[in-house]
Amino acid sequence: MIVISENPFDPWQALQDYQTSAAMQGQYGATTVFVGTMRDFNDGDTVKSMTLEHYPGMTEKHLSNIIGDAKQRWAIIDSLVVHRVGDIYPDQPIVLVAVWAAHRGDACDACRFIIEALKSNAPFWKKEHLSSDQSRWVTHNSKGYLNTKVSD
Amino acid sequence: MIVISENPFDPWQALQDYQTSAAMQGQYGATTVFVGTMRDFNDGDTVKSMTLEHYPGMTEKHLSNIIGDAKQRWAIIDSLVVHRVGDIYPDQPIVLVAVWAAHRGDACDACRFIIEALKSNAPFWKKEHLSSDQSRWVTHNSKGYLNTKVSD
Amino acid sequence: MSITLHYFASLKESLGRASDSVDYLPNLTVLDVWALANQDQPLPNLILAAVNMDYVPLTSLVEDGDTVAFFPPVTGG
Amino acid sequence: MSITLHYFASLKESLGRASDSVDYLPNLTVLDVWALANQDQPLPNLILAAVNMDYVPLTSLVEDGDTVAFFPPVTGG
Repeated sequence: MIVISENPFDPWQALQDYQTSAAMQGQYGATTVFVGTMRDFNDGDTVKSMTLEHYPGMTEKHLSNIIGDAKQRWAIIDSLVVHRVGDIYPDQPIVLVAVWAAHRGDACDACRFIIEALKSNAPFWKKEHLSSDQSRWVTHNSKGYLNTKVSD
Repeated sequence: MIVISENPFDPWQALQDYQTSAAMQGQYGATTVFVGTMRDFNDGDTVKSMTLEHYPGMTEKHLSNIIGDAKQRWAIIDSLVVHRVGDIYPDQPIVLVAVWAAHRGDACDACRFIIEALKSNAPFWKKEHLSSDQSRWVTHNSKGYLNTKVSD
Repeated sequence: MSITLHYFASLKESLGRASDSVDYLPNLTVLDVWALANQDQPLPNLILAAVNMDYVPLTSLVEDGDTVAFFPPVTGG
Repeated sequence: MSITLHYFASLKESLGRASDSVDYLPNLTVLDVWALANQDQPLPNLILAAVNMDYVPLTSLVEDGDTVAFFPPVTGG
Protein backbone atom coordinates (compact mmCIF):
# COMPACT_ATOMS: atom_id res chain seq x y z
CA MET A 1 0.00 0.00 0.00
CA ILE A 2 1.16 3.54 -0.76
CA VAL A 3 -0.13 6.44 1.31
CA ILE A 4 0.61 10.14 0.75
CA SER A 5 -0.46 11.84 3.95
CA GLU A 6 -1.06 15.48 4.81
CA ASN A 7 -1.50 14.52 8.44
CA PRO A 8 1.02 13.38 11.05
CA PHE A 9 1.22 9.62 11.51
CA ASP A 10 2.70 7.27 14.09
CA PRO A 11 4.76 4.70 12.15
CA TRP A 12 4.47 2.00 14.83
CA GLN A 13 0.70 2.44 15.01
CA ALA A 14 0.50 2.37 11.20
CA LEU A 15 2.47 -0.89 11.16
CA GLN A 16 0.31 -2.44 13.87
CA ASP A 17 -2.86 -1.47 11.99
CA TYR A 18 -1.62 -2.54 8.58
CA GLN A 19 -0.24 -5.86 9.74
CA THR A 20 -3.53 -6.68 11.47
CA SER A 21 -5.57 -5.83 8.37
CA ALA A 22 -3.33 -7.57 5.80
CA ALA A 23 -3.97 -11.27 5.19
CA MET A 24 -0.44 -12.59 5.43
CA GLN A 25 -0.40 -14.42 8.78
CA GLY A 26 2.01 -17.35 9.07
CA GLN A 27 3.79 -16.53 5.81
CA TYR A 28 6.26 -13.83 6.72
CA GLY A 29 9.37 -14.49 8.75
CA ALA A 30 11.00 -11.11 8.24
CA THR A 31 9.88 -7.50 8.38
CA THR A 32 12.26 -4.64 7.69
CA VAL A 33 11.27 -1.06 8.36
CA PHE A 34 12.83 2.31 7.72
CA VAL A 35 11.43 5.48 9.30
CA GLY A 36 12.72 8.93 8.39
CA THR A 37 11.96 11.53 11.05
CA MET A 38 12.31 15.29 10.95
CA ARG A 39 15.28 16.49 12.99
CA ASP A 40 15.54 19.94 14.56
CA PHE A 41 18.89 20.57 12.86
CA ASN A 42 20.39 20.20 9.38
CA ASP A 43 23.67 21.35 7.84
CA GLY A 44 24.55 23.14 11.10
CA ASP A 45 21.32 25.16 11.47
CA THR A 46 18.34 24.86 13.76
CA VAL A 47 15.24 23.98 11.76
CA LYS A 48 11.82 25.02 13.09
CA SER A 49 9.68 23.34 10.47
CA MET A 50 9.68 22.03 6.93
CA THR A 51 7.30 22.16 4.00
CA LEU A 52 7.21 19.08 1.82
CA GLU A 53 6.01 19.65 -1.73
CA HIS A 54 5.25 16.82 -4.13
CA TYR A 55 3.96 16.21 -7.65
CA PRO A 56 0.52 14.66 -7.08
CA GLY A 57 -0.06 11.72 -9.36
CA MET A 58 3.57 11.30 -10.40
CA THR A 59 4.51 10.57 -6.80
CA GLU A 60 2.08 7.67 -6.55
CA LYS A 61 2.99 6.40 -10.02
CA HIS A 62 6.68 6.56 -9.30
CA LEU A 63 6.45 4.87 -5.88
CA SER A 64 4.33 2.16 -7.45
CA ASN A 65 7.04 1.60 -10.08
CA ILE A 66 9.73 1.38 -7.40
CA ILE A 67 7.74 -1.25 -5.50
CA GLY A 68 7.10 -3.13 -8.75
CA ASP A 69 10.85 -3.20 -9.41
CA ALA A 70 11.50 -4.46 -5.87
CA LYS A 71 8.92 -7.23 -6.31
CA GLN A 72 10.66 -8.38 -9.46
CA ARG A 73 14.03 -8.54 -7.75
CA TRP A 74 13.10 -10.01 -4.36
CA ALA A 75 10.50 -12.41 -2.97
CA ILE A 76 8.34 -9.88 -1.16
CA ILE A 77 4.99 -10.72 0.41
CA ASP A 78 3.79 -7.17 1.01
CA SER A 79 4.98 -3.60 1.49
CA LEU A 80 3.78 -0.36 3.01
CA VAL A 81 5.04 3.11 2.11
CA VAL A 82 3.73 6.20 3.89
CA HIS A 83 5.08 9.66 3.01
CA ARG A 84 4.13 12.98 4.58
CA VAL A 85 3.55 16.13 2.56
CA GLY A 86 2.73 19.66 3.71
CA ASP A 87 3.99 21.27 6.91
CA ILE A 88 6.13 19.05 9.12
CA TYR A 89 7.64 19.74 12.55
CA PRO A 90 10.64 18.25 14.40
CA ASP A 91 10.11 14.69 15.69
CA GLN A 92 7.36 14.04 13.16
CA PRO A 93 7.92 11.05 10.89
CA ILE A 94 8.37 11.96 7.22
CA VAL A 95 8.54 8.55 5.58
CA LEU A 96 7.87 4.93 6.49
CA VAL A 97 8.96 2.00 4.32
CA ALA A 98 8.10 -1.53 5.47
CA VAL A 99 8.64 -4.82 3.66
CA TRP A 100 7.36 -8.25 4.66
CA ALA A 101 9.01 -11.40 3.27
CA ALA A 102 9.56 -15.05 4.16
CA HIS A 103 13.30 -14.48 4.58
CA ARG A 104 15.34 -11.58 5.92
CA GLY A 105 17.58 -11.33 2.86
CA ASP A 106 14.59 -10.33 0.76
CA ALA A 107 13.01 -8.06 3.38
CA CYS A 108 16.25 -6.19 4.17
CA ASP A 109 17.51 -5.81 0.60
CA ALA A 110 14.11 -4.73 -0.75
CA CYS A 111 13.50 -2.19 2.05
CA ARG A 112 16.90 -0.66 1.43
CA PHE A 113 16.29 -0.56 -2.30
CA ILE A 114 12.91 1.14 -1.88
CA ILE A 115 14.10 3.89 0.47
CA GLU A 116 17.17 4.61 -1.68
CA ALA A 117 15.11 4.69 -4.89
CA LEU A 118 12.52 6.91 -3.21
CA LYS A 119 15.21 9.34 -2.05
CA SER A 120 16.86 9.39 -5.48
CA ASN A 121 13.83 9.64 -7.75
CA ALA A 122 10.43 10.19 -6.13
CA PRO A 123 9.17 13.75 -6.78
CA PHE A 124 9.25 15.28 -3.30
CA TRP A 125 10.99 18.53 -2.35
CA LYS A 126 11.81 19.82 1.14
CA LYS A 127 11.89 23.45 2.14
CA GLU A 128 13.35 24.18 5.57
CA HIS A 129 12.20 27.05 7.77
CA LEU A 130 15.07 28.05 10.06
CA SER A 131 15.06 29.58 13.53
CA SER A 132 16.46 32.75 11.91
CA ASP A 133 13.09 32.99 10.04
CA GLN A 134 14.87 32.35 6.77
CA SER A 135 13.70 29.57 4.49
CA ARG A 136 15.73 27.44 2.07
CA TRP A 137 15.14 24.58 -0.32
CA VAL A 138 17.07 21.44 0.55
CA THR A 139 19.32 20.70 -2.42
CA HIS A 140 20.74 17.29 -1.54
CA ASN A 141 20.02 14.21 0.51
CA SER A 142 22.59 12.63 2.81
CA LYS A 143 24.38 9.49 1.70
CA GLY A 144 22.86 6.06 2.23
CA TYR A 145 26.22 4.35 2.71
CA LEU A 146 26.62 0.66 3.10
CA ASN A 147 29.68 -0.75 4.80
CA THR A 148 28.19 -4.04 5.90
CA LYS A 149 29.21 -7.13 4.00
CA VAL A 150 26.45 -9.63 4.53
CA SER A 151 26.33 -13.22 3.44
CA ASP A 152 25.12 -15.51 6.21
CA MET B 1 18.54 -1.73 25.66
CA ILE B 2 18.70 -5.53 25.46
CA VAL B 3 15.70 -7.60 26.52
CA ILE B 4 15.53 -11.41 26.66
CA SER B 5 11.84 -12.19 26.97
CA GLU B 6 10.00 -15.38 27.89
CA ASN B 7 6.71 -13.69 27.00
CA PRO B 8 5.24 -12.75 23.62
CA PHE B 9 5.79 -9.13 22.61
CA ASP B 10 4.35 -6.78 20.00
CA PRO B 11 7.35 -5.19 18.24
CA TRP B 12 5.42 -2.06 17.18
CA GLN B 13 4.14 -1.54 20.71
CA ALA B 14 7.65 -2.11 22.08
CA LEU B 15 9.01 0.53 19.68
CA GLN B 16 6.28 3.01 20.56
CA ASP B 17 6.95 2.52 24.28
CA TYR B 18 10.74 2.62 23.99
CA GLN B 19 10.82 5.67 21.75
CA THR B 20 8.53 7.56 24.13
CA SER B 21 10.67 6.70 27.15
CA ALA B 22 14.08 7.34 25.58
CA ALA B 23 15.40 10.91 25.69
CA MET B 24 16.42 11.36 22.07
CA GLN B 25 13.76 13.70 20.68
CA GLY B 26 14.83 15.94 17.81
CA GLN B 27 18.16 14.14 17.34
CA TYR B 28 17.32 11.13 15.23
CA GLY B 29 16.42 11.36 11.58
CA ALA B 30 16.50 7.65 10.82
CA THR B 31 15.21 4.52 12.47
CA THR B 32 15.79 1.09 10.97
CA VAL B 33 14.02 -1.96 12.33
CA PHE B 34 14.21 -5.67 11.69
CA VAL B 35 11.60 -8.06 13.06
CA GLY B 36 11.94 -11.83 12.76
CA THR B 37 8.62 -13.64 13.10
CA MET B 38 7.90 -17.34 13.46
CA ARG B 39 6.49 -18.84 10.27
CA ASP B 40 4.26 -21.89 10.15
CA PHE B 41 6.58 -23.62 7.67
CA ASN B 42 10.31 -24.27 7.31
CA ASP B 43 12.35 -26.45 4.94
CA GLY B 44 9.12 -27.77 3.42
CA ASP B 45 7.42 -28.83 6.67
CA THR B 46 4.55 -27.41 8.68
CA VAL B 47 5.81 -26.18 12.03
CA LYS B 48 3.40 -26.10 14.99
CA SER B 49 5.68 -24.46 17.51
CA MET B 50 9.28 -23.84 18.39
CA THR B 51 11.36 -23.90 21.56
CA LEU B 52 14.12 -21.34 21.78
CA GLU B 53 16.95 -22.22 24.12
CA HIS B 54 19.69 -19.78 25.06
CA TYR B 55 22.77 -19.53 27.27
CA PRO B 56 21.70 -17.12 30.03
CA GLY B 57 24.42 -14.60 30.76
CA MET B 58 26.45 -15.26 27.63
CA THR B 59 23.51 -14.14 25.48
CA GLU B 60 23.33 -10.74 27.14
CA LYS B 61 27.12 -10.39 27.18
CA HIS B 62 27.40 -11.29 23.53
CA LEU B 63 24.56 -9.01 22.38
CA SER B 64 26.12 -6.19 24.36
CA ASN B 65 29.44 -6.79 22.56
CA ILE B 66 27.70 -6.75 19.16
CA ILE B 67 26.05 -3.42 19.96
CA GLY B 68 29.35 -2.07 21.24
CA ASP B 69 31.00 -3.02 17.94
CA ALA B 70 28.18 -1.35 15.99
CA LYS B 71 28.58 1.84 18.04
CA GLN B 72 32.27 1.94 17.21
CA ARG B 73 31.61 1.60 13.49
CA TRP B 74 28.55 3.83 13.03
CA ALA B 75 27.15 7.01 14.57
CA ILE B 76 24.25 5.44 16.48
CA ILE B 77 22.10 7.35 18.95
CA ASP B 78 20.36 4.37 20.52
CA SER B 79 19.37 0.75 19.91
CA LEU B 80 16.83 -1.77 21.12
CA VAL B 81 17.17 -5.55 20.85
CA VAL B 82 14.40 -7.86 22.07
CA HIS B 83 14.73 -11.65 21.70
CA ARG B 84 12.21 -14.28 22.70
CA VAL B 85 13.18 -17.51 24.43
CA GLY B 86 11.01 -20.48 25.46
CA ASP B 87 7.97 -21.75 23.56
CA ILE B 88 7.03 -19.74 20.48
CA TYR B 89 4.07 -20.15 18.12
CA PRO B 90 3.52 -19.12 14.47
CA ASP B 91 3.02 -15.38 13.93
CA GLN B 92 4.81 -14.53 17.17
CA PRO B 93 7.81 -12.23 16.83
CA ILE B 94 11.13 -13.87 17.73
CA VAL B 95 13.53 -10.97 17.46
CA LEU B 96 13.40 -7.19 17.16
CA VAL B 97 16.43 -5.05 16.30
CA ALA B 98 15.99 -1.27 16.11
CA VAL B 99 18.62 1.41 15.59
CA TRP B 100 18.18 5.18 15.86
CA ALA B 101 20.68 7.53 14.18
CA ALA B 102 20.88 11.03 12.74
CA HIS B 103 21.35 9.65 9.21
CA ARG B 104 19.94 6.63 7.42
CA GLY B 105 23.33 5.29 6.33
CA ASP B 106 24.25 4.68 9.97
CA ALA B 107 20.83 3.38 11.02
CA CYS B 108 20.51 0.94 8.10
CA ASP B 109 24.07 -0.37 8.11
CA ALA B 110 24.16 -0.81 11.89
CA CYS B 111 20.78 -2.56 12.04
CA ARG B 112 21.88 -4.97 9.33
CA PHE B 113 25.17 -5.58 11.10
CA ILE B 114 23.47 -6.31 14.43
CA ILE B 115 20.92 -8.80 13.06
CA GLU B 116 23.57 -10.62 11.02
CA ALA B 117 25.99 -10.76 13.96
CA LEU B 118 23.19 -11.94 16.25
CA LYS B 119 22.24 -14.71 13.79
CA SER B 120 25.88 -15.76 13.35
CA ASN B 121 27.11 -15.68 16.94
CA ALA B 122 24.56 -15.09 19.70
CA PRO B 123 23.97 -18.29 21.71
CA PHE B 124 20.37 -19.14 20.80
CA TRP B 125 19.15 -22.49 19.46
CA LYS B 126 15.81 -23.28 17.84
CA LYS B 127 13.99 -26.60 18.08
CA GLU B 128 11.01 -27.03 15.78
CA HIS B 129 7.95 -29.08 16.67
CA LEU B 130 6.34 -30.32 13.44
CA SER B 131 2.73 -31.14 12.63
CA SER B 132 3.85 -34.79 12.40
CA ASP B 133 4.62 -34.55 16.16
CA GLN B 134 8.31 -34.96 15.44
CA SER B 135 10.81 -32.44 16.75
CA ARG B 136 14.11 -31.35 15.25
CA TRP B 137 16.87 -28.91 16.03
CA VAL B 138 17.36 -26.23 13.41
CA THR B 139 20.92 -26.61 12.11
CA HIS B 140 21.31 -23.54 9.90
CA ASN B 141 19.94 -20.07 9.38
CA SER B 142 18.87 -18.77 5.98
CA LYS B 143 21.17 -16.42 4.10
CA GLY B 144 21.09 -12.69 4.73
CA TYR B 145 21.97 -11.81 1.15
CA LEU B 146 22.62 -8.31 -0.01
CA ASN B 147 22.22 -7.40 -3.64
CA THR B 148 21.62 -3.71 -3.17
CA LYS B 149 24.42 -1.35 -4.07
CA VAL B 150 23.78 1.79 -2.12
CA SER B 151 25.66 5.04 -2.28
CA ASP B 152 23.34 8.03 -2.48
CA MET C 1 -4.56 21.56 -28.89
CA SER C 2 -1.76 22.37 -26.51
CA ILE C 3 0.97 21.24 -24.16
CA THR C 4 0.63 21.81 -20.41
CA LEU C 5 3.72 22.69 -18.36
CA HIS C 6 4.10 22.33 -14.58
CA TYR C 7 6.90 23.72 -12.41
CA PHE C 8 7.74 22.59 -8.89
CA ALA C 9 9.60 23.66 -5.76
CA SER C 10 12.46 26.21 -6.15
CA LEU C 11 11.89 26.39 -9.91
CA LYS C 12 8.25 27.32 -9.39
CA GLU C 13 9.30 30.01 -6.90
CA SER C 14 11.96 31.52 -9.14
CA LEU C 15 9.62 31.59 -12.17
CA GLY C 16 6.80 32.97 -10.05
CA ARG C 17 4.21 30.59 -11.52
CA ALA C 18 3.23 26.92 -11.24
CA SER C 19 2.15 26.18 -14.80
CA ASP C 20 1.99 27.30 -18.41
CA SER C 21 0.36 26.25 -21.63
CA VAL C 22 1.89 26.38 -25.12
CA ASP C 23 0.45 25.56 -28.53
CA TYR C 24 1.35 22.20 -29.97
CA LEU C 25 3.68 22.09 -33.00
CA PRO C 26 5.12 18.96 -34.61
CA ASN C 27 8.60 17.74 -33.59
CA LEU C 28 8.86 19.73 -30.37
CA THR C 29 11.33 18.41 -27.81
CA VAL C 30 10.94 18.88 -24.06
CA LEU C 31 13.61 21.58 -24.23
CA ASP C 32 11.70 23.34 -27.07
CA VAL C 33 8.57 23.37 -24.92
CA TRP C 34 10.54 25.00 -22.11
CA ALA C 35 11.91 27.65 -24.50
CA LEU C 36 8.45 28.41 -25.95
CA ALA C 37 7.00 28.97 -22.46
CA ASN C 38 9.98 30.89 -21.11
CA GLN C 39 10.94 33.30 -23.91
CA ASP C 40 14.18 31.43 -24.66
CA GLN C 41 15.41 31.86 -21.07
CA PRO C 42 17.81 28.92 -20.66
CA LEU C 43 16.71 25.95 -18.56
CA PRO C 44 18.59 26.20 -15.22
CA ASN C 45 21.26 23.60 -14.47
CA LEU C 46 20.23 20.24 -12.99
CA ILE C 47 16.53 20.68 -13.75
CA LEU C 48 14.78 17.38 -14.45
CA ALA C 49 11.86 16.79 -16.80
CA ALA C 50 8.91 14.39 -16.84
CA VAL C 51 6.34 13.83 -19.59
CA ASN C 52 3.00 12.47 -18.43
CA MET C 53 4.60 11.70 -15.05
CA ASP C 54 7.55 9.68 -16.35
CA TYR C 55 11.13 10.94 -16.35
CA VAL C 56 12.39 11.75 -19.87
CA PRO C 57 15.58 13.19 -21.40
CA LEU C 58 15.33 16.84 -22.48
CA THR C 59 15.66 15.75 -26.09
CA SER C 60 12.54 13.61 -25.92
CA LEU C 61 9.74 14.50 -28.39
CA VAL C 62 6.41 15.76 -27.06
CA GLU C 63 2.96 14.75 -28.35
CA ASP C 64 -0.11 16.95 -28.55
CA GLY C 65 -1.94 17.00 -25.22
CA ASP C 66 1.11 15.94 -23.17
CA THR C 67 1.84 17.27 -19.71
CA VAL C 68 5.47 18.30 -19.26
CA ALA C 69 6.89 18.92 -15.76
CA PHE C 70 10.15 20.65 -14.84
CA PHE C 71 11.64 20.42 -11.37
CA PRO C 72 14.90 20.48 -9.37
CA PRO C 73 16.57 17.32 -7.99
CA VAL C 74 14.26 15.56 -5.55
CA THR C 75 14.89 15.61 -1.79
CA GLY C 76 12.13 13.54 -0.22
CA GLY C 77 12.25 10.68 2.25
CA MET D 1 38.99 -26.43 42.85
CA SER D 2 37.32 -27.44 39.63
CA ILE D 3 36.13 -26.60 36.13
CA THR D 4 32.39 -26.38 35.38
CA LEU D 5 31.09 -27.59 32.02
CA HIS D 6 27.76 -26.65 30.42
CA TYR D 7 26.13 -28.25 27.36
CA PHE D 8 23.36 -26.75 25.27
CA ALA D 9 20.70 -27.66 22.73
CA SER D 10 21.20 -30.85 20.64
CA LEU D 11 24.51 -31.58 22.40
CA LYS D 12 22.80 -31.48 25.80
CA GLU D 13 20.12 -33.84 24.50
CA SER D 14 22.55 -36.33 22.99
CA LEU D 15 24.70 -36.37 26.14
CA GLY D 16 21.65 -36.66 28.35
CA ARG D 17 22.90 -33.99 30.79
CA ALA D 18 23.29 -30.21 30.97
CA SER D 19 26.50 -29.88 32.96
CA ASP D 20 29.54 -31.57 34.47
CA SER D 21 32.37 -30.74 36.81
CA VAL D 22 35.99 -31.88 36.50
CA ASP D 23 38.97 -31.36 38.77
CA TYR D 24 41.38 -28.64 37.77
CA LEU D 25 44.84 -29.65 36.53
CA PRO D 26 47.51 -27.31 35.14
CA ASN D 27 47.79 -26.84 31.37
CA LEU D 28 44.37 -28.21 30.47
CA THR D 29 42.97 -27.09 27.12
CA VAL D 30 39.26 -26.76 26.39
CA LEU D 31 39.47 -30.00 24.44
CA ASP D 32 41.18 -31.74 27.42
CA VAL D 33 38.34 -30.61 29.68
CA TRP D 34 35.82 -32.12 27.25
CA ALA D 35 37.77 -35.41 27.19
CA LEU D 36 38.01 -35.57 31.00
CA ALA D 37 34.25 -35.12 31.36
CA ASN D 38 33.30 -37.42 28.49
CA GLN D 39 35.58 -40.48 28.91
CA ASP D 40 37.59 -39.60 25.80
CA GLN D 41 34.47 -39.65 23.61
CA PRO D 42 35.46 -37.36 20.71
CA LEU D 43 33.94 -33.90 20.54
CA PRO D 44 31.26 -33.99 17.79
CA ASN D 45 31.92 -32.01 14.60
CA LEU D 46 31.10 -28.30 14.50
CA ILE D 47 30.71 -27.96 18.26
CA LEU D 48 31.72 -24.52 19.54
CA ALA D 49 33.27 -23.65 22.89
CA ALA D 50 33.10 -20.68 25.23
CA VAL D 51 35.12 -20.01 28.38
CA ASN D 52 33.48 -17.68 30.88
CA MET D 53 30.94 -16.73 28.19
CA ASP D 54 33.45 -15.77 25.50
CA TYR D 55 34.08 -17.84 22.38
CA VAL D 56 37.49 -19.56 22.46
CA PRO D 57 39.42 -21.97 20.23
CA LEU D 58 39.46 -25.60 21.44
CA THR D 59 43.19 -25.31 22.07
CA SER D 60 42.74 -22.47 24.56
CA LEU D 61 44.05 -23.07 28.08
CA VAL D 62 41.62 -23.22 31.01
CA GLU D 63 42.13 -21.66 34.44
CA ASP D 64 40.97 -23.03 37.76
CA GLY D 65 37.37 -22.03 38.42
CA ASP D 66 36.55 -21.41 34.77
CA THR D 67 33.19 -22.23 33.22
CA VAL D 68 33.48 -24.00 29.88
CA ALA D 69 30.46 -24.31 27.58
CA PHE D 70 30.03 -26.57 24.54
CA PHE D 71 27.25 -26.07 22.02
CA PRO D 72 26.25 -26.57 18.37
CA PRO D 73 26.19 -23.71 15.82
CA VAL D 74 23.73 -21.04 16.90
CA THR D 75 20.39 -20.56 15.13
CA GLY D 76 18.69 -17.64 16.85
CA GLY D 77 17.13 -14.50 15.49
